[in-house]
Amino acid sequence: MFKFEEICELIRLVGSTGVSKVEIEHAGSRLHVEGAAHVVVTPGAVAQAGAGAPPPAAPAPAHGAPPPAAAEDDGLHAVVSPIVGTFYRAPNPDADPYVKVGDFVERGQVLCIVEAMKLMNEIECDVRGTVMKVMPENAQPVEYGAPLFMIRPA
Amino acid sequence: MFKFEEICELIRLVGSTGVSKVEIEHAGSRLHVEGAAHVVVTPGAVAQAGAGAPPPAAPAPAHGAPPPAAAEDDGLHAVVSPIVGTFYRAPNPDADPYVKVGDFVERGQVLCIVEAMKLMNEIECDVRGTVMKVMPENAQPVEYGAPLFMIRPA
Amino acid sequence: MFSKVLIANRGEIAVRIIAACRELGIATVAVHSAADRECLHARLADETVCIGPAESTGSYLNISSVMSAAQITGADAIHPGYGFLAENARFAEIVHECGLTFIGPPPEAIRLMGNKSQARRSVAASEVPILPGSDGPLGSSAEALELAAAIGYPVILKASAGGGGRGMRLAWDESELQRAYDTAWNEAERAFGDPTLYLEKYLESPRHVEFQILADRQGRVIHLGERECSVQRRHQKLIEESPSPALGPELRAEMGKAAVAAARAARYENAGTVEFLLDREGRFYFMEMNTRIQVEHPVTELVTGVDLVKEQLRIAAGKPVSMAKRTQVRPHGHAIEFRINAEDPRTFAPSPGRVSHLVMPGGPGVRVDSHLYAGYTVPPNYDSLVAKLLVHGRDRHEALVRGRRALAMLRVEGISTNAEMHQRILEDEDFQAGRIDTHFMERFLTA
Amino acid sequence: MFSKVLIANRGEIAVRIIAACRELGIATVAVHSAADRECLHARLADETVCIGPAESTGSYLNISSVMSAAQITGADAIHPGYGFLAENARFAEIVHECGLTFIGPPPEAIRLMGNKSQARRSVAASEVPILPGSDGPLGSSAEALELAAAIGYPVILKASAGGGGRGMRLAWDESELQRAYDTAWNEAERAFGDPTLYLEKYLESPRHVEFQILADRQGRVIHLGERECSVQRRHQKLIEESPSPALGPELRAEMGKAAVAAARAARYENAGTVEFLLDREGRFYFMEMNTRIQVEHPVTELVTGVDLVKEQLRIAAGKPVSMAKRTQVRPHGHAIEFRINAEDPRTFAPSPGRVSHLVMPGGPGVRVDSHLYAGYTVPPNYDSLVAKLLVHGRDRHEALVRGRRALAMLRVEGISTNAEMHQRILEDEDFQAGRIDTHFMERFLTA
Repeated sequence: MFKFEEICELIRLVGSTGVSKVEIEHAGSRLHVEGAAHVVVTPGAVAQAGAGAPPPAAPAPAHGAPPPAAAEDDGLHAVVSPIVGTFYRAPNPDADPYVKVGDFVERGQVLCIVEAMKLMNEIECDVRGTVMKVMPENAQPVEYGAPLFMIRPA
Repeated sequence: MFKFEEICELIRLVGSTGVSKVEIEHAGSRLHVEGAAHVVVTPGAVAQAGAGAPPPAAPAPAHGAPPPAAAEDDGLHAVVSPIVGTFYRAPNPDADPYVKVGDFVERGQVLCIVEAMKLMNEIECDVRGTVMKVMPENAQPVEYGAPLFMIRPA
Repeated sequence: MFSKVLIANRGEIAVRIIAACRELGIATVAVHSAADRECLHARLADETVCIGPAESTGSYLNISSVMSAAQITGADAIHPGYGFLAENARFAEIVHECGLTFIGPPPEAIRLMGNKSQARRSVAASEVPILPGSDGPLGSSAEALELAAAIGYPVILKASAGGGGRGMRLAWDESELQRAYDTAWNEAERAFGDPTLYLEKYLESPRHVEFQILADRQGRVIHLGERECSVQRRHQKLIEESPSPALGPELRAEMGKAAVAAARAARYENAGTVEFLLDREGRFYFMEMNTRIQVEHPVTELVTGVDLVKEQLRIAAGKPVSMAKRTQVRPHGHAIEFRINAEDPRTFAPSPGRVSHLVMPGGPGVRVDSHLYAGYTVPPNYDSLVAKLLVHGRDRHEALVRGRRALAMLRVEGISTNAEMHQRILEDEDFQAGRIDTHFMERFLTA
Repeated sequence: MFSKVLIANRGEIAVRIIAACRELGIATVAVHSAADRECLHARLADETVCIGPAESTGSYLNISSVMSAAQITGADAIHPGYGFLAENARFAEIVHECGLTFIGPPPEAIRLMGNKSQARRSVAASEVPILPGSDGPLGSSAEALELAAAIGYPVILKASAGGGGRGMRLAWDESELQRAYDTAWNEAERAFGDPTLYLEKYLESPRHVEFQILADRQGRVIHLGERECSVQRRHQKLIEESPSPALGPELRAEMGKAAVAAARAARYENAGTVEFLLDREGRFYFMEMNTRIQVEHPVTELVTGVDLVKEQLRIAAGKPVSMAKRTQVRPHGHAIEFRINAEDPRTFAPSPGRVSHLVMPGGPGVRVDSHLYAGYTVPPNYDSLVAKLLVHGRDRHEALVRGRRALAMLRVEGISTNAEMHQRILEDEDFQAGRIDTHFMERFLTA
């Protein structure tokens, strides 16, 4: 069907012209674009194009928290903050961090602390794999749903 | 199906014309574009035209006046009112109409009168052909741009 | 004055509070649920914090999340708006314990007025008229039957911890009361975790008339006149206006005095509302006191020119109310509020969804408080109130015709609203004549 | 009262007039050009007629089309709004000749006040102060030089038929005046078809202060206070407010009396505006009278509570003004209007296009008069004014902070506007202190 760039161009057009919806089906492929708030591209159309990748996630708001469901990147799994609070990598200022990039972590292993209302909430890993990235800085405030660690599942 | 540029052009057209939806199916392919407003589209015209045809006319508002430029239908030519006023088919109530459906008319021939401010404005034909349809009723008010006669050009 | 206020609410009232803060030069923090990223309050505030999932129990009702958000943003005060945590005395206490200011009354006043039977007793001691009924919570159904026999039927049972019609039962005779007692007890237990009931004489066709109060730390308590709120459906107000078509200057002065006395009885501070029932003979009875800013506060703002939310902020910061006395409040004209709900006009079921087209009315004497914008998706998780359309005219007649034209100019597409029902109410003869009571909507909807 | 009014205008003022008609129960006919099918006035009116192509000469300025539209719809009166045909005396005459009512002053008053040198002479006869200058049109450049020598430089040449700065030339000495005379004469000839000029003493830093007038057929003439309009760029007003920071009660009374005298001199009827120049010593001089509703009329509506467009309709229908005398107009608070133009904030070039996102501010003390909605395409053919954002506060300070927060809450995407420039003006120390004159914007833009 189309090349990825062409689909992007179509989407841009939908957005800028105020068109509310575009659907294209061709030889088993189908492209569907809705204007204004929702831009939805069904993967089929793009995947066939070969070079295509899905459109990137919505940009991160002020505190770095995309919606939990969207917190995935290249097959990585995001461990997100279940509460609002302050992120700490270690149990106390003098201690070593719970985990570092490259560490292999087990499901249920403590990864960090999010402090809220003077309570130290230990955040456990919900997947088994390798820590690829630590998202917030130490002592940085985090929102509900903010990604804390990116893990490559084993 | 269509070339990419042709689809872009269609989308741009939908956005700028305020058409609400365009659906195109062609040899197993299908294109569907929805705009912002609520305007009905005849799919036939586009499918027939094959590629990149302009979207068909918007439906008539209260006083029956689509934009002058869009006043075409199945190759017919619309003679539109150049002024606001009252439409009369004959020079006076006892006279015969200037033209009837089926008449062959010449460029410059008077087709009707549009009365505005007590002035009887004779409306001349701007094409040579056969009168296929008389749009307003006799003595009906017409807007600027309202279609008066549909002519099949010779 | 505060340097940064966190707003523990959403939608139109959060936008309203942001406006007040901005006018006082105070920075704002909006908290929002995961469903409210695109809600206008989150778009307009200086800072935002996502505090939990769409369900309000995990977000807007989650005290710990709200307080953490205040902590990480360094807010020095919290405005609760209405609903959610606004009348939660424990929340107000926690805010104070954390060293922040709660923009509202002291926790004790919230607690006292939250317990309806206690509130009744307390204001009665200050000679505020109350309906004949129980002098505190009822001990048993036998006590209820005895009391009802003494004051005469019909009577109404209400939950001490109540609100919104739950735990409330009407009885026209002994057998109804006998049955109603257990039902109401169980309902109150389930709804509020407190089954205690009290009993009052039931007024058959009262008006709901409430007075706006401002009280400061310096001990000044003034009222800003009344709001007529009789147009309700299932205890949900739909249209409010000021002045009430039923009040003359004398009755207004008398009721206003009682409202001030009720606020003093609660050692009240900040903005509050004293609700009365008013019967056809001009007798009025204390119903309850709402210890928060009301949805319908703009009605009073339009006729008095006083910005009530700015007054709330000033009072909470220890400043006196900006009008030294009642005589400095000079109401002018007539104001009406129409609550625009996202709901099916026939079934009253909520109508969430994406607003595809929007035209808000403007021009003279029109005020809109809303979080709507074209492209916004109304989530299904919260209240259906999406806009408050207010009109102000030189007199009631001008307000009515202005209401009609403003509603006609309002265009909302993509969701259903009750705007057309408001238009029909405006055409109702009784409404036009000001002949309204709390049963007006029942009659209107069955007519 | 009229049964159907045709509105010979577009955009926000047409929407404003529809609102007034609806409140009086009058049906409305919107006329529109082919480019304005989706303009809000065409969407909100009861009936619409397309009267011509996008170019206003063929549509909104086409008297024959407008009259035909009135004829085919059966309208019994025409409201011209401002601009277009509003100050065309011939149009007013034609409306009357066709048996319809022109909602505005008599053609004679329009004609008299349209000729600036005649207007000057006529009000001077009623002892309204005018600037020293020519007693009628100048005969020659020699006469101009002689007069200038007598009254002293600087002087200004103006076209009798003028307006909007065309045919206007400033001269600081004899040689400048000599050159300016021919240039101005030619410019006036080209712009108005009438080359006659008059000459006035030039005030170096005056304020522009205008008074709103209402005059009825019963001979009553009242004023509704002033509007300070000194914030202008190239004779285009940008911000207007009432009351003027420069006026006390005595000066206001004196100027109001002069404004009423000027209106009486013109045998005026309906709403009108008398413009004055005010110097630093508190001396004021008649500049001109605008024989129509002004763009900035809502400023007066906010402080007086009077609906000026409804008054226009009432007066045109032969009814008296609804306030018996000036003392019944009780202004309260302070109002400011910000004109939101669709223009490039740096170059001031028009910025037409599609509005992709729109949030209009609401809440207390905010009024919006606009024809914008999300999805609307601002056509390139007309005026760049797309919204009037007005604020009302208890005093000037509250109006200023409210203006700041309302502008901050305004969101317009898809087109550029001057909203941010208004924010910067609000931060200007001189503006905040009310130290403004007609050169304020020049200083502001070069600072």
